[in-house]
Amino acid sequence: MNKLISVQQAIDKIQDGMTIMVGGFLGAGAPDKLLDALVEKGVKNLTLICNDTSFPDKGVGKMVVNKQFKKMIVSHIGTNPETGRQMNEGEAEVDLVPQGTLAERVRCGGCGLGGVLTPTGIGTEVENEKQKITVDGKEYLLELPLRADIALIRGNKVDKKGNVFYNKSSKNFNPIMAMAADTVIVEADEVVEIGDIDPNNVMSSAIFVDYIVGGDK
Amino acid sequence: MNKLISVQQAIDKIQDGMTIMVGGFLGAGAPDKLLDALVEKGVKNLTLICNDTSFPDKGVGKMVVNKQFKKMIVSHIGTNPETGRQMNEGEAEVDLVPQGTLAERVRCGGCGLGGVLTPTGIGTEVENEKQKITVDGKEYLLELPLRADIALIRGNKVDKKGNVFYNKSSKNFNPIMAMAADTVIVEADEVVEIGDIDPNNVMSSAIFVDYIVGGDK
Amino acid sequence: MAMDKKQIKAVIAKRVAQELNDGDVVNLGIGLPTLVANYIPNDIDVTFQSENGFLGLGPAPEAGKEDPDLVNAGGMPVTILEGGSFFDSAVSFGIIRGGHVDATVLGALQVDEKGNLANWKIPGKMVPGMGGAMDLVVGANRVIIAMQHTQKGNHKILKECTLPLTAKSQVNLIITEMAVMEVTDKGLVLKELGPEASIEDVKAATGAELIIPENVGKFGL
Amino acid sequence: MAMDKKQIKAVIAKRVAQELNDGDVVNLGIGLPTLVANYIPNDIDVTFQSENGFLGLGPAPEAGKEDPDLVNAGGMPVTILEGGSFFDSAVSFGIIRGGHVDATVLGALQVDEKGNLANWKIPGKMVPGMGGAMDLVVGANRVIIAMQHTQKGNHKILKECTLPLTAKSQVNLIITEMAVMEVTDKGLVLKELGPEASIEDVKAATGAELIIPENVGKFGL
Repeated sequence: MNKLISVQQAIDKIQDGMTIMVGGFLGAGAPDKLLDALVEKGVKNLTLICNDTSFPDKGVGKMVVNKQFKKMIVSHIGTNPETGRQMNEGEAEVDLVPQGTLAERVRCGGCGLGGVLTPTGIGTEVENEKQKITVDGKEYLLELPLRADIALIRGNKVDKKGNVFYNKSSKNFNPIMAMAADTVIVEADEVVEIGDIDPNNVMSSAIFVDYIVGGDK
Repeated sequence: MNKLISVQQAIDKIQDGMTIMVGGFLGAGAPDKLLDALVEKGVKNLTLICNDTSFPDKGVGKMVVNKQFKKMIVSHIGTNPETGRQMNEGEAEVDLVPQGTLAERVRCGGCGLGGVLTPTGIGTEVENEKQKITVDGKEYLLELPLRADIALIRGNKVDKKGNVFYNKSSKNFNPIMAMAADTVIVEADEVVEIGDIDPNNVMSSAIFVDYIVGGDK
Repeated sequence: MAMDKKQIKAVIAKRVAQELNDGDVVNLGIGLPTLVANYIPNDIDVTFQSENGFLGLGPAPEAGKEDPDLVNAGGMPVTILEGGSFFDSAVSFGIIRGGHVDATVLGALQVDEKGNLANWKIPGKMVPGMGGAMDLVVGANRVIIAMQHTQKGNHKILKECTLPLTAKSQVNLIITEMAVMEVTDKGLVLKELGPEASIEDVKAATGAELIIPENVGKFGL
Repeated sequence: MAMDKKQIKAVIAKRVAQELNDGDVVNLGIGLPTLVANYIPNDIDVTFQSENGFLGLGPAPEAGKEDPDLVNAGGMPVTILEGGSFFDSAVSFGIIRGGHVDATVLGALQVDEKGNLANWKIPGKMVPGMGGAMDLVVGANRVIIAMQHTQKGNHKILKECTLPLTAKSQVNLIITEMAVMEVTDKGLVLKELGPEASIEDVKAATGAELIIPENVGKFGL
């Protein structure tokens, strides 16, 4: 099963109206080539699940500027003023989620869990419309799973089977998103042979990865 | 801060009536030296949280034979007939938990979550006395966190700061238990210098580990 | 000429193997299901998951090459194939519960026409515990029960399980030495007969109604 | 002689640093809190967590040695110290929520005498989002607010926050250029005065009642 495809083949899979998860934290660890190609393609009405909306000139940030998202589920938009503008003017919906809660919701989506109870957000407007559950006298919010049609992630070394090694702090949301989408496309800094990554050092198993793009290095 | 202690110093920390988590899966990845010393010490009325009760002649299995547990929270006891005997004759309490649920409950304990919703156990006696929550039309069980006074785990390479690398399938419950106890003692196959484990390959961060035992290799 | 125990196991394992597809991720239970790995056709790539924490489960190592850090979910020494990977128990069951396992093959004490499964407890007698079975049965996309059709002449395939359940309505397919049966909304459908079984044999050995289509296939030794 | 902006930030960061203990795991927010790292005494070992996924946050790299895969939670190039480790966002917030972080130092738009904090949203005006702040404030064992005492002359320390909360009753200590204040069940206790502040100054600059003990210490530049 050959998982290697071109950038073009990869973005052909992304259609108007889909929900996409994108790895990266303020752009670090984000699949920039795929995102640039999505800007080029101009696909619209997407729902984004990502840590943040990056910077106006970078990755998902460019897609925001290009008005490709109808909804963004993120923890932070402060580095991209265009997101705030679209939100305030009602052009796009922004669902702000505490970062740890966002991570758990994505993890639930990938791990077959129906939700988690977190103390984060209790007593704030984050609790609006959510079920509160008391355990051992302490209040928690029930936070629900997130899944996507497609996850776009970035790996440092990816073997031809799809096993991924993430370098340093580029890991962030990538490993949990790799489990939480119907189709997972990894942009590789480097594509290596099967066996080149020690099984102890594989950070996302090949079974999660449907397609591999890249390997210019 | 010197975390290196002797086996004796380590087991001195374990007192009658405590709750202990023990890493390992049918003994693989278990801290055998510490467990043998606990058999020797004869500490009693412990509550065990572990994947299984191992074999009668191995690790926690020996402790079962030695009647050191008043309660065992485990997923499997089939390889240690003594556990079943103690359960059937009312000598010890055995709380059987599905393995994936056990992992999530330990993870909740270590990650500050109040619980998770799992589909596992719905329609079985595992659901007895548990809260059922329906999400998107599907029923889940609310499973609650587990924590311990002390976690005894085993690492392959442990640096003097406490960073742990687990080898192959010896990982199992060790990394999640390392986060879920008030005191964490790791038995190291090998103690290495700080910096000898690449930060990308650290599987449990040093901040979780209070004490390190071992390093005979 | 009746099959001996070894032949029975082989015939079941071989038939189960035919259910697996290229690219599948599969978790095999301890015991009989383990044998399925021996019958995977060479032209398909199946990845076996070991719920104690890895993908790419390979055969037992040569004598003397056992690694205590590399065992299967039964605690026995095994190997890992090229392209495999290790992970902790939380990730392992995230894989299982999250629908990343295409099929699981498990044994049963009892299984019924509603797809209920009982394989973890005989109250007051034998309580090994559920281990990972409850998660596997709920999480795997396809649940295949591989077992001998009867236990010392007693029915194991029933109208309704009497033993404590492992999971409710999760079984998709039952494969024994006598038959392949599919669990459907309408009940158990007899799909194929084993090498030495007639429809009447299967009916007699089954404690549930069987839906018998016009054409029932046959599988061999 | 009033302190300039740089001096104000330095005096706050320096005083916050004194709150940290040997062995502490600390998460510093973006902006002023980041400066705290510059004032840790040499004889104590403090590990800084970066919520984007590592422990052992070190100083910025030399020019030309930046690594795009190694940035802090503000997206700026940083280094990792020997003995550090990387992990994903789920583990990172497991660390934070799970009580493995001894202290977090954050800025505030408003903080009140009940320990409520508001630092993520000015409705209709500026909504950067909470990022990791809500988890940090709930999860860290000790929450220290480090900020200028007032904002363009307006009170930031209030009887009750008027902006949307980041968390309820989680703040333990407030450190400004004018004062160190502890949040207690009875209200805000003035513990120390800044280098150029009198009790009257602090009272005037604070929108909440202050409990003033007989002995109020002093901290320096």
